[in-house]
Amino acid sequence: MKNEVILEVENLVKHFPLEEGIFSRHHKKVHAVNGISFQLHQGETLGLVGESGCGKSTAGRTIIRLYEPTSGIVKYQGKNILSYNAKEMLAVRRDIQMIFQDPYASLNPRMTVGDIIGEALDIHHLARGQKRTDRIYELLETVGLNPEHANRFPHEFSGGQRQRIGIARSLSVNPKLIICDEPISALDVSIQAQIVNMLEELQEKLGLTYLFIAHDLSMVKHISHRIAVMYLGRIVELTDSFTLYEKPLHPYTQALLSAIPIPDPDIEAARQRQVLKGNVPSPIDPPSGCYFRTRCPKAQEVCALSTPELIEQGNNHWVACHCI
Amino acid sequence: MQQLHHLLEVDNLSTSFFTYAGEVRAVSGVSFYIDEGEALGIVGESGCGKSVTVQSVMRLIPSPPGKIVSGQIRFLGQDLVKLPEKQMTTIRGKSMGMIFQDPMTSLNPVLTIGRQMTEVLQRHEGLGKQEAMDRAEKYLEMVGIPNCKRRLKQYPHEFSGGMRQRVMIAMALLCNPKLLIADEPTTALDVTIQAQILELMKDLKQKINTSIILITHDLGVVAGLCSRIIVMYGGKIVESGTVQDIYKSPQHPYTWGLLKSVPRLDALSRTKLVPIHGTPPDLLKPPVGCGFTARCAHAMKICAEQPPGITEINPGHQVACWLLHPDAPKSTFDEKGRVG
Amino acid sequence: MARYLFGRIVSALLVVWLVVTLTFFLMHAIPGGPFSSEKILPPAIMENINQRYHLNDPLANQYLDYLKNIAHFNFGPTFRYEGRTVNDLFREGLPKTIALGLVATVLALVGGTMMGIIAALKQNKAPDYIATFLATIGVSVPSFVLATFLQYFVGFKTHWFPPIGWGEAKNLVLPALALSAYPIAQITRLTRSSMLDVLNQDYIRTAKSKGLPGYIIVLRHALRNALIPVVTFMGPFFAYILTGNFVVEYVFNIPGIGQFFVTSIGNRDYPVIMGTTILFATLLVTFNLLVDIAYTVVDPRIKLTGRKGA
Amino acid sequence: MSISVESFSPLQQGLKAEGINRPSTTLWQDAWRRFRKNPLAMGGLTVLALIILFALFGPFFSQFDYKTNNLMATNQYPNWIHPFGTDELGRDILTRSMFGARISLLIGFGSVAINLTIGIFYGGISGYKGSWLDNFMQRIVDIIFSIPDLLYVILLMVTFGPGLRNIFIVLGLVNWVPMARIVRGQILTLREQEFVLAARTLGADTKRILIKHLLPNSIGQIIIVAALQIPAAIFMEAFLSFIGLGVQAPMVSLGSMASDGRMNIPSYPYSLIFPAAMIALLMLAFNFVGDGLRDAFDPKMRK
Repeated sequence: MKNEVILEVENLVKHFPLEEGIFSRHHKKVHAVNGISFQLHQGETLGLVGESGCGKSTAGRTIIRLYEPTSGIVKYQGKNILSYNAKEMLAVRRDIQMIFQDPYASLNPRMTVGDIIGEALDIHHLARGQKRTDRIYELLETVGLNPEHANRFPHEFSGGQRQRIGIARSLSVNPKLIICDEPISALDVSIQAQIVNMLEELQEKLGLTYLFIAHDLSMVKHISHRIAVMYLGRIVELTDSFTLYEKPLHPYTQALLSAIPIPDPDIEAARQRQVLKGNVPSPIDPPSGCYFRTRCPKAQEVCALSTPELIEQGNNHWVACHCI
Repeated sequence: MQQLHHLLEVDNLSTSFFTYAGEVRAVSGVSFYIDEGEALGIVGESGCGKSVTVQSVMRLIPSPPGKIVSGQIRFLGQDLVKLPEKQMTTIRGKSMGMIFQDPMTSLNPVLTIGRQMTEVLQRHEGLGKQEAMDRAEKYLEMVGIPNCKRRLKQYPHEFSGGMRQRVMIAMALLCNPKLLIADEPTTALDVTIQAQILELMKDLKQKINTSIILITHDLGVVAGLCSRIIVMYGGKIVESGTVQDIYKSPQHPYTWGLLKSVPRLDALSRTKLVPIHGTPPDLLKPPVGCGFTARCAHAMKICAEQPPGITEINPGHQVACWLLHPDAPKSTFDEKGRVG
Repeated sequence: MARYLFGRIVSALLVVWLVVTLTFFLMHAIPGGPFSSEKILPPAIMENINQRYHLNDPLANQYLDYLKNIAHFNFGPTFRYEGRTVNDLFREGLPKTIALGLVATVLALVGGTMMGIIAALKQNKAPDYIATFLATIGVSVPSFVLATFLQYFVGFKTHWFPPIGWGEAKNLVLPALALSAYPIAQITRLTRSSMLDVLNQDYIRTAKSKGLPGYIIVLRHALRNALIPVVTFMGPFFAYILTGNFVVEYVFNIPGIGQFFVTSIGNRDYPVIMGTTILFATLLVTFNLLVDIAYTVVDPRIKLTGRKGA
Repeated sequence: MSISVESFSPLQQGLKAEGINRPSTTLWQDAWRRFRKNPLAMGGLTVLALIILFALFGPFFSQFDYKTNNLMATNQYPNWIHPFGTDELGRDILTRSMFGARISLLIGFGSVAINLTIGIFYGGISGYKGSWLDNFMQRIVDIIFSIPDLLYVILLMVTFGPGLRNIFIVLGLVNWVPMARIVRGQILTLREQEFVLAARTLGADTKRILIKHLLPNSIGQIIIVAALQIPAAIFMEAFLSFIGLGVQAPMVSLGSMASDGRMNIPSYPYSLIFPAAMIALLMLAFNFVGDGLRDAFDPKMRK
């Protein structure tokens, strides 16, 4: 498990300015990602989990430079890719790929499946003519689709099939790291397992590293080796997935775990649920100090005064909380 | 076990949508009941007919293109299928309340919360404006909304998703209905907010004697709240029984699939999920036999030829599957593969 | 709110200023000047005219003078209406134009929304087909053709209403019909599709699930939401009523601003053309501002920040 | 009903649930299929095709021309030689309608071709580049948009003078604004779509994203707007003819015919009725086709 570090994120910040009229002076901004740091090891799956609006998708998109970060460093294989120009970035894009959430929006409806998968082959001049066709067929087979369907259009496929086309597209450049941005949350329960199993098999076969972004903690726990829990743009707890379930330290993690229903009537009947009050504060005006303090059952005075750092509490268990 | 008079009894209900492509048999031959004070869960994937079933009960099927083709819906001694629309309006909102999936779009954006709540009371109980406001305030307080007096004057966009769903619940309960139907009430919400709403519903179930039908795709959501579960697939009921029946000794391969394809938070080791292959059937051309045949790992020849009859395993536990035929090979739910 | 209003007023003034500038320079870019289309005048007279209308001053001076005058609502003398200023024409024509416009507005708003609502509620039934048919005719016939037909077939042939002139209430009937036909058609189409859209919304289903009778659902829950897009259409609608006046007043010989304008185009009476353009642009910009404010009344989600609420 | 034991043997099934049984269709074919099912739209298309044929080839079959006066045969009612009758100068109204339709259609298609070019360019840059440039470009569009186009058209026509060429230029100069708005709106929504993000993560450059992803997906909307702008341009020309700023005699458009015929109506209504009917028919046809296209391309209809 202690493989080399493939990706290192240091203090990544992404704020979006709010569009304002020409006559207003003060510029508000959405604090989407507020200084997150983590490392990703070769061959592992790191789960990035949190509720909607916690900045997990923004984090993923900023890492791959779909958004330009406000500040911070993203080191891929030891080099800061945020300082790369377009040409240098092009090379990185062959190593880092992404799978998207919405199987309906993530495929260009005007392109055939073959062209969608083959687009990267054209961009990076990887294959032409017959070799290109062969490669597309091979990729389609890899994700369990019939190569005969290469000439069809995305709208002819079901949600799960489209998601597999998206996976084939990301595999076309032989990436080392794939950022999975909620790849299963738009799918029906019975289809989710198909995709998750496929991702697991591909990881084994191709030695892929995943950054797995999702809101469904039980699925994240299933697929990830380590999990980072995000709240309002910050990582509040980061540890391996079993420790996270067995010994959660941050009050938010505890509440999140307790909120997830378990399909077993006996367990559900016996459970004492810890229900959080209220809602996530607006990322436009986040509270001072610890962002979670407005809903935290253990909040103290200090929580409003200073922001807790992510500190290691023994054996790779990192927590950002004043109350530990 | 069966009382003579259930609160609601649905008998052989079929609802279809007549589109330009043909008849979509969204629900075909569904029968179930719910007793007073009981909570019933209906579980299934999108397109399985669970929402259409309860919308048929409320007679809210958009028509055209939808139509209740056959069956009976007996509620408080009346067959709702035959009831004229005018009489139906005296039942909706008074004896039956409903909450919907998306709290963001289910409230009228241009009317205040107070207005939307009081109109129910003015309509069904003939209350005056002030009385109605007082009652609305009481119910908002009951569902855990602070500052109710001020909140009544606000518009839906001033509420968060969770708060709107609470408003919907309060609104559905205003006239103390006999039956509350909740159609995926937590699907659009975050987990921590989902927990708030589920706790609220549990709490309300104990406080008031309303029967609840809870519809969801998540077997976890119904486990803690409902006493009986119905599993639907392809417009039909494939299995029904008590929570113990469904979770501890499920009999239908689809129920097995639902339980095994979802990882459990309390799983101790990383085990492979067992996916259900393929996709749900096209209800425009429903399969001749069992709708699950094409995706079933245990499918037999007969499954593709004839629809299975209903087998009652023990009182109340009913399954529609050929595997329970005496001549069929024995297959059972493998508990080991799931929880290590 | 105050800041938003201030911003809107500033940008409205900016638009008016731009229209004034554009109008001025376009009119002065015409080769040969305002009197060129006429028969050649003796140079002395030409000079006299130029002197009188300050056409010999440097362009910049003329522009500044014009701006100054506009700021004082002084649109200058006319070329072809002997001894009358543009202001005189406005004073005479504006009341008639406004009266006709108001009647047409009421007709279009009431008629259009009613027809739209009925068509939506009776979708794919006879009333829907009739309303849709009328609406389609309304957008297919040029207004001057429609006005002429009304004038000839209804006015001259049946004598139900006077085909020409101004003065009595019944003089208004045919012009108002001709003027409102197109907006009625547009509003009918808009209301119909918006109403159909609203009737499919989740909150209408909620209202049904509360056991409300059909008419309350339509009147209280659907109507207000359905009219929001109609309010958005008010800007183009008002623009149409203003410019539609050109045709209708001319055909029915109503001495309103529209008729003066069309006549002036034929006569190349530039001060009238410029003045009318500026007047109409100003009216329109003001009206659009009012519509934006009215919007907040209809839709509580919009708090005049220019953005929709979350 | 007896069931044999044989029936309970396992069913041999491959992964046939993964198959697609429907024939392959592109989105264009899909849209065309929907369009074809719409009787009004197909009717409109047929009428449109007939009018275009009528305008293009009709004059070859006519023994009259559109500008030669024949004072021996003025104001004739429709008859075998002159099916639409003749006007006050004895010119055959049918032949004049053919030429008029030619010019009207030319104005419709020509001015839309101009504003399409400007609109796509302007809207595309504004939408894709974003930030301050977009802000600036949108201000300009907003200002132009806040004043009715008719006023601009009149002002510009007064400045440039009447005539076919100027009508082209002026309509093109004014009508690109709505087109630019539509294109920009499309680009803005599409730019954030996941398939564009995916292309960017694959390393696609701006040119590729615009040509392969953004424009092909906006083309439906662009066609719809264009289909509705053509009749608007024809309408506008008719109005210009009415106020004396349209095409100049002896050239003839449907609008100028109607406008001339208007003067004549008490004595001889046919010189108005026929060109007016032609305009109305064109409008109806274009509007039905436009509405049909909207329904055919509307993503909401697609399941």
